[in-house]
Amino acid sequence: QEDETQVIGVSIPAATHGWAGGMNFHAQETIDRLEETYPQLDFVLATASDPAKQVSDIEDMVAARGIDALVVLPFESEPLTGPVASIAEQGIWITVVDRGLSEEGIEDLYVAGDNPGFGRVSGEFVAEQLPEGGDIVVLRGIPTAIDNERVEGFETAIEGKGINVIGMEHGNWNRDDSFTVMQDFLSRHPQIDAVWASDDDMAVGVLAAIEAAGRDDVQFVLGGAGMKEMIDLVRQGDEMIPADVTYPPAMISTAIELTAVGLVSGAPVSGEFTIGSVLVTQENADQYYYPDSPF
Amino acid sequence: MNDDSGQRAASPRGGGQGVTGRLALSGVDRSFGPVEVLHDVSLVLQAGEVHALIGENGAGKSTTMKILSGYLRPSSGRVLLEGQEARFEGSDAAEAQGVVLIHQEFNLAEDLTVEENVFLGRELRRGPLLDKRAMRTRTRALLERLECRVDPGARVRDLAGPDKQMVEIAKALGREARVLIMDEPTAVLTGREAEVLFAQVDRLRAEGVAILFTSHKLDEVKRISDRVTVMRDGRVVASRPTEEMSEDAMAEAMVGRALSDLFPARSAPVGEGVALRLRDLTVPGHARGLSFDLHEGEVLGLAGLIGSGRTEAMEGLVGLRPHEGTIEIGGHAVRIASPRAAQAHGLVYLTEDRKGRGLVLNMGLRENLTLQALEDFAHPFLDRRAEAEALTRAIRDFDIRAPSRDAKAGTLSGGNQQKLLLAKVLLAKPRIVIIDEPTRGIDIGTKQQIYRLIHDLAAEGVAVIVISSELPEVIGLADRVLVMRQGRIAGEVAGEAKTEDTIVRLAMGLDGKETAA
Amino acid sequence: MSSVSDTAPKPQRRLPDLHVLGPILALVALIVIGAAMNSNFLSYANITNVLARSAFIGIIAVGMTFVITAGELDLSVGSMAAFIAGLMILVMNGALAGMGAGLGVIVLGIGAALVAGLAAGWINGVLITTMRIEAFIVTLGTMGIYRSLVTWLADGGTLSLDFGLRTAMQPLYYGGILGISWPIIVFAVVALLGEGAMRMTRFGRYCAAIGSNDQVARYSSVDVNRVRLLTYVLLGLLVGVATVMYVPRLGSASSATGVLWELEAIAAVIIGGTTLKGGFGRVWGSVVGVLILGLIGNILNLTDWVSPYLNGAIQGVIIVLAVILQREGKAGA
Amino acid sequence: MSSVSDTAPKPQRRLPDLHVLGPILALVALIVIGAAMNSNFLSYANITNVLARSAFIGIIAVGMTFVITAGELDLSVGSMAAFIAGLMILVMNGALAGMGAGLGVIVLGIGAALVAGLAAGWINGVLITTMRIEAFIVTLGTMGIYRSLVTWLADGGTLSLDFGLRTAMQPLYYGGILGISWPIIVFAVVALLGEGAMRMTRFGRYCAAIGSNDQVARYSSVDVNRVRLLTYVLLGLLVGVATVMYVPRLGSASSATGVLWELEAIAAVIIGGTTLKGGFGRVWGSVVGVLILGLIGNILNLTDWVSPYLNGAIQGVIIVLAVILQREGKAGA
Ligand SMILES: Nc1ncnc2c1ncn2[C@@H]1O[C@H](COP(=O)(O)OP(=O)(O)OP(=O)(O)O)[C@@H](O)[C@H]1O
Ligand SMILES: Nc1ncnc2c1ncn2[C@@H]1O[C@H](COP(=O)(O)OP(=O)(O)OP(=O)(O)O)[C@@H](O)[C@H]1O
Ligand SMILES: [Mg+2]
Ligand SMILES: [Mg+2]
Repeated sequence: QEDETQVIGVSIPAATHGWAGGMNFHAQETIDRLEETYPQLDFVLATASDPAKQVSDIEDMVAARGIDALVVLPFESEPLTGPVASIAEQGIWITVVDRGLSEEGIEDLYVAGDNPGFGRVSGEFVAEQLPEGGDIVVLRGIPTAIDNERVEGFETAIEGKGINVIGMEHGNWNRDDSFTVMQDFLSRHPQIDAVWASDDDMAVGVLAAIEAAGRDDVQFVLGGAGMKEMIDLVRQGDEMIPADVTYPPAMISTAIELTAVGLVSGAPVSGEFTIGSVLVTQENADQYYYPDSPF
Repeated sequence: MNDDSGQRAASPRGGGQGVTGRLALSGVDRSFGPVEVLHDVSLVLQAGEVHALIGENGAGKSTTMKILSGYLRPSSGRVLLEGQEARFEGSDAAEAQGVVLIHQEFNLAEDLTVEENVFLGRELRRGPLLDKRAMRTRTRALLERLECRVDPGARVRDLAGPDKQMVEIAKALGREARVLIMDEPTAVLTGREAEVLFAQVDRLRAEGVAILFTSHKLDEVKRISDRVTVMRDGRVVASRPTEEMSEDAMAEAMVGRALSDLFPARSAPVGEGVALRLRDLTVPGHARGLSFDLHEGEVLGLAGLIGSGRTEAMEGLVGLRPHEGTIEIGGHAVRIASPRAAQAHGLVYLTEDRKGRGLVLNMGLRENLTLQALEDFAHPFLDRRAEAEALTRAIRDFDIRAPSRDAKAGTLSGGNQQKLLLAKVLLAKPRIVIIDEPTRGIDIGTKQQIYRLIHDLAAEGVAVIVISSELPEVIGLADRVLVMRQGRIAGEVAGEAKTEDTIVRLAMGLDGKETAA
Repeated sequence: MSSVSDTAPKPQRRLPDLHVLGPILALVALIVIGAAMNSNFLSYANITNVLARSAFIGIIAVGMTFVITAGELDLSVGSMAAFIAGLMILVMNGALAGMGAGLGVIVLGIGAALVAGLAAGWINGVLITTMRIEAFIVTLGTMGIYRSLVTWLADGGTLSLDFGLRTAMQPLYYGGILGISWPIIVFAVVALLGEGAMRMTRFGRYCAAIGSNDQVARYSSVDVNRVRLLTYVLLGLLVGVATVMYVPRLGSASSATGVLWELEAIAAVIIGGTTLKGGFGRVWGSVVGVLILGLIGNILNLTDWVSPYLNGAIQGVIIVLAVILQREGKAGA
Repeated sequence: MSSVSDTAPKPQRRLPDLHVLGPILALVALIVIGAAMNSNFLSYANITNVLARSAFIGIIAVGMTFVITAGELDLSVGSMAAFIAGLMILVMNGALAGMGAGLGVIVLGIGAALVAGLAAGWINGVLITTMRIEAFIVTLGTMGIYRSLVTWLADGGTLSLDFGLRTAMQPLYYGGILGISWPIIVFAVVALLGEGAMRMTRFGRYCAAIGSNDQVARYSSVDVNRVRLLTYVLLGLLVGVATVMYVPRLGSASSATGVLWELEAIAAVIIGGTTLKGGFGRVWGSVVGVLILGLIGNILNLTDWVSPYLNGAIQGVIIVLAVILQREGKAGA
């Protein structure tokens, strides 16, 4: 309300799986840092466990905290489109992160992750590693649009390359669930050439299951998202983890920072920043290794 | 419609086997699983007649009544309503035909109010909404008829046993019965309340209602009924006009043998040592300033009107309720904060509410029997053989008649449940035992057995407190009687002074204020 | 006195007051705290937001009150809401081509939601009453089933209402009369009717009787199974009503819709003073319970003094405190 | 009332057999189906996998059986497990510097987990018994609290056991004797002890008595509050034991750990034939219930005949069917 203090609302999904946890961490850390740098800025951080809660959080930010800008990583695109659009109409700056709203032109700034790209890069790598083709199993995340986009990207990339997906189940981006699913895949299929775990948390579970079963038919496991332990394995040239595909949770930091700088400087940055998914291999792993990050 | 306008003298009318009457059973058998509990029972209830059904515990009285009122169906045989075969789908169907049963055990929804219970299932309405005012007025009127002063808005959970019984009766009266069946309605009532009930029974008889009731108080049976049917082991063994049967004859027909003196003579003198000394025991809200000494081997009676606080005082004493004052056991001051602590000092209490607080109805006989003294059977694993032996002994000593040894406590007849409860409490081998209404619902033959048992306990040096609403029982059993009134001890009587008259006068405070009956 | 019960010495020391006042006190305390923390807390916009968004759980909690009062339980309401929302969206999108984005489609959608709610409640009820399966198991089962079905209908993603339809339907959540939005009005009406039904109709009384002692109810000519079934059907219908308010708000349904609503609704009912074991229920209490839960979330959003990670902990503590406040007044063991 | 339970003339067709056999039949049916669908189903590796991973819920379900038998409930076990796992990892990582990755640290970690479990159970129990707050509310509250705490401890992310420690600890999950892995052994021992305690000790008898009618228990000199408290403490301890098996498996804990374990454990207990309202419980039944739940998931993973989106639905249907099978044998209304 006061002229000098400006409030930025940050609304993100709660830390229900590893990647989201990393994203939560980066959001919190960036806010702490920026609050120190810019005393004239005030931040409101809310984490939501479902889309309806996220809409409520945003309503509260507008009604009671009088935010001037909103940084939102939508839990799901569809349900947030309407509410965010109505806030945008009130003249509040909108930064959308990762998942685009289902209607164009609402946001002022879009820091986007590339989910189909994530799937595509993963698929291409798998195809490349198995030039003769082969049988693979896929672990999927929590059933969501994001997961669908990734899997579609992956399937497109491996089309016609002789790669059979002999099993696909939801591991829910969860280590325990993926451990269970992988154990059962191993019981069911005597020969598995590779695993696309599609997420580093799930890769952890998958690796543990393979190790426990003592199976040596699995040539490699491809996770994703750039968890530091996995990047480290890639760096060291681990045979089971030859590569990783990034989907940096730190994109929230970029978004918050750009928004804050924009507000403070009076020359806001708008537009779209796509943070592409990059294949991390032993050659370039050092670039993506952040030992101090929690994720 | 009827000629004998409310006289309690027996009416010679009706009753032949060939007459159909208002409601009748004809050749009814009933089994529970492999156990057949009724054999070829036939019974006729006449309009304007009060019919008493008597018999030992487990003879099948409650079962018979449940069949008459649609709660159970006969395995074979017929129920006849006005001479027509009636196939009641359930108790509601029977009730729709004007046949109403008051259960032996309370059958009220404890969370609901008195008024809600009285009108449950046939609420008065105005349009779609309940007519609460009308129901409240009608409930109050019904309770007034019974001279019961409970508030129609009170929750049943908060009522004392006798009041609950009155609510049950009010509920039945409110259903405008043509046949009213009452299973031991007076078991929880004192003589005075029973009188009020009998006045209503007279009125209903005069209105032509057919009434069937059971009671183990044979004097009541003699006074109020027109016809007596005696059951033994599931069979009708006699059915005669009441005037043709003396109380002794009834007892003999029930038990199958002649009964000698109900109260045995004391065999051992009261001991010297003080087992329990109370000074100023106060149970807030219920009893104040109780002081007395109880000697080893003594049987102390505790008399008083319903609600005089006897139960609460004793519940306070054993730590079931918060209390103040000093308690000495065997000469040492003790603190009793829970029944467990009391039992550790050899003091146990037997509740008057066997269904709600006495027995776990859905557990077996064995589990119930040993619940209170389970330590004795655990070393550290439960010794099932010892438990089974204890059950065998209890069944013998207390004459418990159960469908089988594996039966659930809830399937026992009311009186047999009471015997099981007694056995359970005494298994804890108390040095001081408080027995609240020891013979509620127990048949006359077994009563004698229980009295003898109490005397045997006393002879072993156990100190016994007996709370009873049956004055002959306190007088016959106790060496000394304390009378409570409004939470205080109003007086003590012993020896020659132990008469019903003195006790009643003390209990009602008749020395001071005048009380209209 | 004529009667033999001289109840004189105990002056009925029951204090129903605190038992009754408990939830209200907790609510007032929360309002005071909220107002002290943020000046906008009592603003019209904030109050309206909280009330409107509490309406979903609130409407469901009213139905849940009857179910719990009758000694039953329903864990499936959250999933059921998600499923009904998905179905409603599919029906409306499907009818759009033929009917155009008009009132017709909206009425059709509302009808579909209510019918689906009725049917879902009826299925729960039948399994529980006629098949005599533990309510916990049946509704845990249907909880899984509805959640799966909505995921399957949405193909793992999100079902979205056609954009035009969404605009046409939005007034159902955001519009209203006299400045009071529809969800608040509907919630209030449902609560009032529910309170009336609980206190002034046979149905409410039978629920309490059955929850207290179903044998007694049966012997008193109450059709126990029918009343139980009715409580589930009513709850299903109210889930349908809640969904009708929910769909215009977010315009979508997915497997994340309505997650944990069942726990929130049950918690609200119990915070409000209804007994989990049945036999006693009060609808107004559940309404207060829902508002308490809604306000806790709101207040946590209004202030910064805890890490958002700890929101759940604060919520937990306050729920327990609210109930302690209420229990304080209860008599002895 | 003594005998008013059956209104029908059917001569007491009580078949306790089916009531007892129900869960076992369901289990056998599942095994047959599994074997028919996939030849690897009965392989040693698969059976071992299912048993070992069922051990967590299984150990918890044994404790839950006592809680439910005593007429209580605990919704907090899943969050509690996550919190204890987090704590255990922190303690072990912390002690690593001083003690080195040896047996000492492992013993310390195990000790910490068991103590934390005891303490957490004790807190639930005290709030419920001495403060007399509804168990549902208390444990819903602590469920939120523990879940929040672990999120906070992990800073929103995942707490990971030091890699060296993890290697040292892994045998606790993957190792064993005579080809039987530790979780299976511990599960079996806990189940046997639990079954013994339920049937052959005072504690078990008291739980059933309290769950049936706590007034009767109180009047029979049973220290009702103490026994109730003990059930919670026992459950907490067993959650600690389950966590000790859990941590070595993946060496990590996060806010996603143990989600919905409470519902699974309660479902297993009820599928096994224990009455939710209390008064009757059987530990072996809960074990069978856990195995049924574990096998459903396993079979769904081993076969392809449904969309994975529908797994939850299949699970729901089978749970309900398993209980129907069991209830079939029960007599009239
Ligand atoms: N549900 C039941 N299952 C098995 N046996 C039962 C059941 N109900 C009653 N019985 C048995 O039937 C017999 C008759 O019981 P009933 O209750 O009719 O006796 P009663 O004459 O009323 O005795 P009391 O004077 O003790 O009340 C008893 O042996 C009792 O154990
Ligand atoms: N569970 C209970 N909760 C609340 N009040 C109770 C409870 N049990 C009994 N009371 C109260 O105790 C009062 C007296 O009980 P009761 O009639 O048993 O007293 P008493 O003097 O022992 O008489 P009697 O032994 O002849 O029944 C009742 O009026 C009732 O209000
Ligand atoms: Mg009887
Ligand atoms: Mg008494």
